[in-house]
Amino acid sequence: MSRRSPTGESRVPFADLAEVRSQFPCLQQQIHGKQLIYLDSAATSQKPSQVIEAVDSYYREYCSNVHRGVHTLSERATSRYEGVRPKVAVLINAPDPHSVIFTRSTTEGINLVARTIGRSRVGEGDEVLISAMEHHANIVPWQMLCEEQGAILRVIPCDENGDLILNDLGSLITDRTKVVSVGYVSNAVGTRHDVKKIISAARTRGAITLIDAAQAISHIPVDVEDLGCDFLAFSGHKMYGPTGIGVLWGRKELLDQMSPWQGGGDMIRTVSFERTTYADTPWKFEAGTPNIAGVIGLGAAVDFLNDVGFETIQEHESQLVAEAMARLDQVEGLSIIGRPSHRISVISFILDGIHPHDAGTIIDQHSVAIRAGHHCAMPLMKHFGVPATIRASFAVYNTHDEIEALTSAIESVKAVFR
Amino acid sequence: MSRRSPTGESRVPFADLAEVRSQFPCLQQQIHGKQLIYLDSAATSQKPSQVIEAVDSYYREYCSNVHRGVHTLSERATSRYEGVRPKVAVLINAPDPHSVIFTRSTTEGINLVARTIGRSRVGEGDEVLISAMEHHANIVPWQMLCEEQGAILRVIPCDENGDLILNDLGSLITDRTKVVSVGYVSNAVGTRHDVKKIISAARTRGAITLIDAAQAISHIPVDVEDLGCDFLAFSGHKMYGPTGIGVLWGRKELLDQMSPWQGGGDMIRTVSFERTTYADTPWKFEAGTPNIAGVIGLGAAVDFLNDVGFETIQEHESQLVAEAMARLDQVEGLSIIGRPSHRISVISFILDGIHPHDAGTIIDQHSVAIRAGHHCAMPLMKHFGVPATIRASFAVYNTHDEIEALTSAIESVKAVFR
Amino acid sequence: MNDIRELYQDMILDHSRSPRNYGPLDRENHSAQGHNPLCGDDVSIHIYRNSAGVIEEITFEGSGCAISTASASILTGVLKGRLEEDVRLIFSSFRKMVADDGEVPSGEGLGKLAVFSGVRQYPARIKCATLCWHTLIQALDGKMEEVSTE
Amino acid sequence: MNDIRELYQDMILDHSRSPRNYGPLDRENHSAQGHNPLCGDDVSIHIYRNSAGVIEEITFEGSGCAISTASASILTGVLKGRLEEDVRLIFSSFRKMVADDGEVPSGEGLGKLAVFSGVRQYPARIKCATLCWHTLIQALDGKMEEVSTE
Ligand SMILES: Cc1ncc(COP(=O)(O)O)c(C=O)c1O
Ligand SMILES: Cc1ncc(COP(=O)(O)O)c(C=O)c1O
Repeated sequence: MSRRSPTGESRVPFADLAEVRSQFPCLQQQIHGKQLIYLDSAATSQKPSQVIEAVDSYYREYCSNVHRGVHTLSERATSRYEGVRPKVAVLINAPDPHSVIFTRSTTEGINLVARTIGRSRVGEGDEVLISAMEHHANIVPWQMLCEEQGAILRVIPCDENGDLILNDLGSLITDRTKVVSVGYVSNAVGTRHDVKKIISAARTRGAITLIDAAQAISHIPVDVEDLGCDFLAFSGHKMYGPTGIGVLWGRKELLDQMSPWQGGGDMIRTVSFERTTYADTPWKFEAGTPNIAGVIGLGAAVDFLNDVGFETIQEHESQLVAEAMARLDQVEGLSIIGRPSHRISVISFILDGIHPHDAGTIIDQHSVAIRAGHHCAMPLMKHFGVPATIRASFAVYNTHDEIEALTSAIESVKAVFR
Repeated sequence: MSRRSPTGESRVPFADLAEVRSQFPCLQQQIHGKQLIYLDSAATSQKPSQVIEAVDSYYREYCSNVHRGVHTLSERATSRYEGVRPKVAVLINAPDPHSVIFTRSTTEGINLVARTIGRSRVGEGDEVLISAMEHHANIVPWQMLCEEQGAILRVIPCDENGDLILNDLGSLITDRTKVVSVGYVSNAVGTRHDVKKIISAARTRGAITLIDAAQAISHIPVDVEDLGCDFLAFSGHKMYGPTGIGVLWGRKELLDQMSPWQGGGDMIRTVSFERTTYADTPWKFEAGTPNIAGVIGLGAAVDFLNDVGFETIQEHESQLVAEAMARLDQVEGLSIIGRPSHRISVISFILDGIHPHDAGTIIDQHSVAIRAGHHCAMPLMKHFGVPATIRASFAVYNTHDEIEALTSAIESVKAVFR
Repeated sequence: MNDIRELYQDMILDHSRSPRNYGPLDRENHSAQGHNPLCGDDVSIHIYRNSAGVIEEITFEGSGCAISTASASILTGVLKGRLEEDVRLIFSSFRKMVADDGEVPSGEGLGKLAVFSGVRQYPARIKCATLCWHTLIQALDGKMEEVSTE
Repeated sequence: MNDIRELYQDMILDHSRSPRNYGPLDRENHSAQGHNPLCGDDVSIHIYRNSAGVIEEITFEGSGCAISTASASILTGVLKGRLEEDVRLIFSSFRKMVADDGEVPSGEGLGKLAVFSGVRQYPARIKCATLCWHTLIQALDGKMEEVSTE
């Protein structure tokens, strides 16, 4: 296991997987009389005690509003809140903690970019490029923008394996392309995309680039300097953190130039009815009382990731995925949807003649939590010619035994429909 | 004490104030070696155990994403999440739970209205009316809208007591007035405004009306049917609930007509690259994974309000305010800022020759948490000719002894500056 | 653990595999489309209602899970030849039977439809069983909007 | 409880009541404005720096709390006649003294400015003491933007 955080501090090592698991209270329960097997971490991950306790202790010990108080509780809350920015900056290797903006979620981060710099850069006839494999969060905001501005939404196609087809980027990214926004890892079929290649093609044409890292951030080291992107968005709840909190990172120079989005308290410098001036980055993008408990919990989630270490996470998860693929491939009547060249943590499949929704209900009866649906990726479902899939997704707390439980639950599904 | 919730259920009575206080863990602490005295509830209220535990138990017991899952945890989370809408609807006497939209905060709710129906209704030369006593959250979004649309921001003036001057509404609200957005209770000086009068004047001219109820919701019964407004916004964190969660209520017919604001998962019906259709109200306004823990905690906060009862709250708080006013009025060199005809929970004052910021630091040394600043109401500070004030604000857990502590802390401030 | 066969009874499996009354209806004078955005289920209901208010013919089309397909298939069989007002009463009993709040009704008077009584144990699946019903009511009411079961 | 008089020392109270070097400067060749949005403090620094890099004259204007007013008043007194490079060194020592991280420096070499050593106990007030310094540096650097201490 990795014993070093990105800051180089050495950490108390985890004894083993059992100890990691023991830190997740929600995993210690029975569903329908059997031990819960949680294979839905791509929807939201479970939270370790240190995250739950960080939230709890804000409310119990120093509950106060931030930024505007001279009293002790407010100072404590403010310093813990602001202390999370540098932690997040280190996590994604961002040079400036002030380039870290707290949002509600990945979704809000993408909307923020679309509605600020997106609106100012994308004009009539211009183009926004996404991919065929995006989550709705990275489709709808751009569709809305394009409709409003009279711009054109273009799409990087994908092949039958669920890999993006990148050899034609030159014709997809032109001088009319103002924004290129793509996911790092597909939540529907697990593909890890070659986003560096896309980013560099976009940069040569001067397009701004956004990476939706919602499905990457808890699985692989994410490095904005190395990627070379302009923006990166992710959600706390998918990285062992609280709900209602996300991060938008942006290049400081761009953020400084951008107009604010929402107006209100904390994002202003001075207000008069005649003229209002705005605060500096990042505060000008954080209007109103933020999700203080959420930010503090997010800081604890970053600590958790560092404590376990990405080496451990990657090694463990890739073993799980490899074994799950091997086992599922042996199940008769089961077809894996998508066979990408690099897969992260997610496996989608269907069962012959059985609707995923029915399978989901029966699998749940075996205390295995999977997801059945379109995974907010309807265009991709259409591409694969399925209305929905069954999706199993893995996190650092999953075990090899749980894969067994999944396959035997799948056998019971088949038994019902035999 | 009131023993009835708005639903008519009878509740277990609280023995007394001491019992109410005992439910707030954060109040049970010492600051600088003395019992904390928290008089900053207008910034954010403390949270009772039932709220903290509701958040906690979501993370520990049924942590899962909502809406999209067939598995047991997801069903539990979804039903608790959706179960908060009817609770909120009852709290504000809204006829339809589906008219309750979950936002991050009051600020986000106002921005949502400005950016959706605001943008579609307010055109060049049209007018938006606010008041001279608004929080920045109810100024800046409208300024931004007016600037974008070439519209004019008009302002209901206030007098030297901090009461709005409402006898000239006829000339302020004309056929050009498309939106009237005012606060219910001033966070800076405590005025409870006659919003019904403003709303009815606005309605006769066909303007849409928004009430910023951030400072009203935890102090007085708020009744949207009786008020007759079109929208009402408030924040969970000021009503004993979690941070990062707020409510925007809107008339269902209006919400149904409005376009969505943010795009993403959960707010769509179908997505294709050619055409996307949106979900029904309220989901079309809740893009992405929401603050699930926050919503669940908000539900517990509504229960807390009902358990204590608004009768008790109003009686206790108005006694506190009356006593505090009497005591503060006796302090030499202290001037109360604003003497409104109806005051709710907030008292602002200044000390002769002493900057509020200095006073705040010294008062904090006496373990009394008050706020010193412009309270996000810079135009109002200008109106009163002060850069800032000292603000004490009260909640149901405050005691009469705490008023004593405040006045003696003020005396020490004066001693330092003698 | 509930017995999953109470949900997936043989009749349901049978109708889901071989849906009855499936296809367009030439004579239709009422129709509507329904959609469940959570699972992607789609259903169209086609009706010929005569001037006496009797549903002379009824068919459906669409794709969905076993519960939703069987529900549409069995519904069309049960309602053919019934008066519109009876249809509304039957829906109201059906809804009570599958909804998970309130008392458990016996399912009496629902005939074949009682086979869906297991659904109430599975709150996430109630919408699968009721989508076709909501669509049907929409068709009878003649509103042209799409139904959605959020 | 800290002793509040360590923060509000007599010299600070005195300068806050009777600020020195207050007002505009006719000869100014460098100036800047600073603002602290959290408490509304405003300060302008006016400087006449000669060609040898000596700060021959320095005044301030503005309004703020006792700490920020005294800080500007004492700063102007201490820096008058100093070389620009010394000023930057002094600021760096001053900042170390008032910031609440790292070791507690002695305040040596800071002369009168050592009176602000109590500020480090009050994190929310550090910006009050440093606003005029940031503004000063801005003035010397000749950037025309407004300084803000968020
Ligand atoms: C009257 C009023 N409106 C709006 C707000 C903004 O609330 P929030 O910061 O929770 O969005 C506040 C909070 O300070 C307030 O007092
Ligand atoms: C790839 C991807 N992008 C965006 C999102 C949206 O995240 P959130 O719902 O937290 O905004 C998700 C979550 O489902 C996702 O998997």
